[in-house]
Amino acid sequence: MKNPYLPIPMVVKKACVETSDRMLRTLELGFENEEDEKAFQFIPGQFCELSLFGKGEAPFGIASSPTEKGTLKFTINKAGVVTTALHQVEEGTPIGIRGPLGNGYPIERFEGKNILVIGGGFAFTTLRSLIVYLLQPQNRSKVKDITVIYGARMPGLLLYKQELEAWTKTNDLKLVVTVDAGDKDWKGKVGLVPNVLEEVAPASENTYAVICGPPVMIKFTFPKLEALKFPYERIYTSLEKRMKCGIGKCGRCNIGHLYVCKDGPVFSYDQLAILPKDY
Amino acid sequence: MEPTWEPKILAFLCNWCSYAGADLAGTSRIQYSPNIRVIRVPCSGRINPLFILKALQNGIDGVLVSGCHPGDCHYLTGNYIGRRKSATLKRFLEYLGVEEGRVQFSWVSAAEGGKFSQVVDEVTRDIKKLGPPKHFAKQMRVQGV
Amino acid sequence: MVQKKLREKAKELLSKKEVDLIIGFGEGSQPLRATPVFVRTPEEADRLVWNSFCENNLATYLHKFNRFKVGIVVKGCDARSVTALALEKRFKPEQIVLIGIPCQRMIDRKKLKKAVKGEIVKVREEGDKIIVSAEDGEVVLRRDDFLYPLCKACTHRNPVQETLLVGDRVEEAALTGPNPEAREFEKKSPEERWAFFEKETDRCIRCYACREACPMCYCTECFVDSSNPKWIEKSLSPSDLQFYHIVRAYHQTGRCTNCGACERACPMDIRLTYLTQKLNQEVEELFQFETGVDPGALPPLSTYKADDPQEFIK
Amino acid sequence: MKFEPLKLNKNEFQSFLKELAKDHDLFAPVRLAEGVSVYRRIDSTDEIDLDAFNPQKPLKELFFPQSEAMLRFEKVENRHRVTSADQIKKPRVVLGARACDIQAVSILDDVFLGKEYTDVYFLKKRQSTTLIAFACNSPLSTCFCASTGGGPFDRKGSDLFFIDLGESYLVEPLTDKGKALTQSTLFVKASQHDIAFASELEKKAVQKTDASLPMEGIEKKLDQLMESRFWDRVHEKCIGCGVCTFLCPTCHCFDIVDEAVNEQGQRVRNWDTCLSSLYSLETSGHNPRPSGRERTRQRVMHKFNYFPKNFKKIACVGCGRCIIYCPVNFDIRQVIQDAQKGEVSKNP
Repeated sequence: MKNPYLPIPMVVKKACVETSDRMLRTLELGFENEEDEKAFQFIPGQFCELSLFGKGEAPFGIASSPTEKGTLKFTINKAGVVTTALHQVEEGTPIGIRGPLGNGYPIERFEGKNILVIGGGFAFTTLRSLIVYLLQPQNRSKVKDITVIYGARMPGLLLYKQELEAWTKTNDLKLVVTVDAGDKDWKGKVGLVPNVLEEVAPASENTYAVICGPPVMIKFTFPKLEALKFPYERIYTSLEKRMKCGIGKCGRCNIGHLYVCKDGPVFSYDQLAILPKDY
Repeated sequence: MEPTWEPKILAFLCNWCSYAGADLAGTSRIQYSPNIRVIRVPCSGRINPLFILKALQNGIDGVLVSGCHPGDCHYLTGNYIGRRKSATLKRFLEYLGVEEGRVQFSWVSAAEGGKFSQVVDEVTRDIKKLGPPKHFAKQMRVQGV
Repeated sequence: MVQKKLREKAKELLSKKEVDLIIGFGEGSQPLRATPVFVRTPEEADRLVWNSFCENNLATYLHKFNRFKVGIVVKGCDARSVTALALEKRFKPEQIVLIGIPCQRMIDRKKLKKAVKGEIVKVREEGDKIIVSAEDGEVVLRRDDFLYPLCKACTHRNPVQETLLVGDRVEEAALTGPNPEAREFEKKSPEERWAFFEKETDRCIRCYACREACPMCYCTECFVDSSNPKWIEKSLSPSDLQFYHIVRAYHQTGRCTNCGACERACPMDIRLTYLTQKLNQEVEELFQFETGVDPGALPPLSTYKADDPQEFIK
Repeated sequence: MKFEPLKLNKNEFQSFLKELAKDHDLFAPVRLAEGVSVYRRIDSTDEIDLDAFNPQKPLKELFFPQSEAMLRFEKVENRHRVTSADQIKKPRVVLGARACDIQAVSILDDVFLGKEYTDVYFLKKRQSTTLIAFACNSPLSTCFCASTGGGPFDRKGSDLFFIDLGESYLVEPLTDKGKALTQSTLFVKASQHDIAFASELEKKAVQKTDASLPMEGIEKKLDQLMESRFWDRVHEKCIGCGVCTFLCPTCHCFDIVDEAVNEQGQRVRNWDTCLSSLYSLETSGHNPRPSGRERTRQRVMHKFNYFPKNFKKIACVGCGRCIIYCPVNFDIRQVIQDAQKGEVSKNP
């Protein structure tokens, strides 16, 4: 019998600081055992519990795409005991992971549809996974237009800068990057995500919207999506709550009768509309 | 207890007097027992009882808290406040059954290198007499039923 | 009758809008129990009851309602807790209207349960008698035999500060000496004392009812809940249980009013008040201080005297 | 009935236990102090305290201990050696549990033995355990198992069912596992008289148990109350301790923590309680359940709304522990009644 609490052994292959405030760090983890790697099948939007033995576990969305073989990427915001410790690990450090956990984005529904991705701040991690996944030639042909709106408070806080750069040069997607406040080197857009969305005004017809970001961004972006006539069932978001077990047993992350860890973290707005506002 | 057992004693020394006293003892080449490990704190009034308990739980054999003499506190009243905490905590621990002498207190000024070494030797002698603590120190173990 | 006067007083306060709500005791859902109630209208005032099972220290609710003008039903010990909290600036004294009741001493429901066969289905008080109905019919018991030990030793049954007094003052004559359990405990050897402490704390389930029931336990983050620094682990290891109970009790130094709420709240019947009794005894001996008696006196651990005892310091 | 009822004389009871103890670890209520007992592994049979009504800590503790080591780890040559601590050495027999506690364990089965993920720690203990239930001859006034789909003589989930007849026990084997424990010659065939007497006791006990709590439709009713002002009053007297949830035989929330020195130590799970603010507090400082209002609502909703939505049954067995041990006499029965009416009663 498989023990769902037993982590898979991984090792830190690469670590890099993402943002100018040094609060976000991306770890690239490699599998220790080949059979674990084979068994680890995931879809964008799923998450893992990262284990630093002696410090504890914490959940993180998988930032790499299933199409990127060999390693898993996690971008970690320094906040509590475990994340602070994860900011200090070096290349070669052993780490445990449990997962993939949760449901992930409904990629099978995206077939033949336009995709609108809206991200804010460091919640961009699983959205990156989704975008990279969709851009893979085989997958790209399955969906129509891809529009990405990504915002951060300052240019220095944008994640995955090199990739953003590359994405601006491809015709495979339309990327709009915006910051709340620019600096002297910033040549891009300045403005809040909800306003930028209004400006870009993607067609809602035949389109799925995936939105992920801080609560305040979601709060103001959602009405704009409504105004653009996106039906609830075609808006998806990924939620966060305090989690421990990640497999729907320990309580705690429930919203009504659903567990964010097991039944989420990805929910459609028509699902959320009938659930209690317990998040 | 092994015959060669040497106690580990944790000393919280206030920055302005006792730590300087310890320094003086060192620079004056006054010998004292090597069983203490020093943690420098800003003031003996800074001592949170949690520090003492955590030390004992982690397997320290004895604790010494030392500060400025009454009236000499760098912060004017810190050691007076600390004195009240020490008095109540010491009595309370002994009431619970912790041996007298396991947790000790002293006033050592910056000029009292000699007194510092004397205090440390006394405390070490007391703790040696008591032996390792029989209670409270934590063994790492959790078992289900 | 106290209960009738209490309701009248409550109605008056509420109808004159002198308070937003009154925290008092209502009828419990079982025999031997009273339960906290929160009365907001004069009509609701008839829910208030007064009997020998009004054992909770309602001052613990003042933290929840610190933005309101609150009337609170207090016994002598509870009233002292309110004073102590005001001294720690948890609220402004003018926010609180004390409805003081000279206490007839509370009955130890757990002891009473153990004294009769079967479940107690009904209980009534008549003077110095308690009449309980259980499996073998009615049993008449002496009230004094079933008082909480701390109630027997109480010397502040009348609220010491000014309150709206309901009922007549009682004579402050304790039935036993002060801190009876602490004095008993002190007689044991250190080994016996630790063994007792260990045995009691060993069955702790870390529900923290003792902490939550105590009006003085209001830290925003209790040391047991802190993850950085992590003072203690969260499992049931004996050492961590002892750690919790030492610090919980010690943090009451000079702040405990011997109300006994911690021990009464414990579902595992862990003896707790012998710890706080000792601390009360210490501050009395060392600093001549009694919690909540003098509204002007600073808590003993936040002040000092130049000539405080120090013979224990090398 | 699959098996014939048997009889065990009370003065043979000790011998029966000694026989069991040969190949089993025995668990039973053990007294810790006057009036306080818990289920514990017993080394000698005279530790058992069958007089204790329901031990304070419920039966769940034997399958889902309050503190349980899950993994042990140590660092060896820059790699972690991790071992799962789920091994059970010997088959177990639990005796002395009441119907309510046993029903509660089957509720936990739904959680821990779910389709997607199986909790191996719970499963292994569950598989290696035979449950000997004791009929509840004298339910208390706080008991309402008859309102929650059980009863004092409910046999669901037990392997062997003991009914105290005074001088002897009527023993009903209910499963093969239970039957296997009654092979010894200590057991004799029960007489018609014994069986009749037992059913007399059953009738009396059932009559005594409160079946009047209006559970019908509670799930739907609470759906309507989710955002109601109702909760503003319900939670008021709750002081936010964990008594009701820890002592609840069906509550199963837990926390996972590492206890270690220098990367050597163990991963432990501890019971947790939804009534604590820490339970849902996020590292950012955001707390989706910021006050007692939301936390009390979570407790009630989980038992009577969320759980029924997920598993088609309420997560309450009517044992009454939360009522008996609550420091402030918070009474879940009152909440149910009030919820059905949609308002908090003026006279609790």
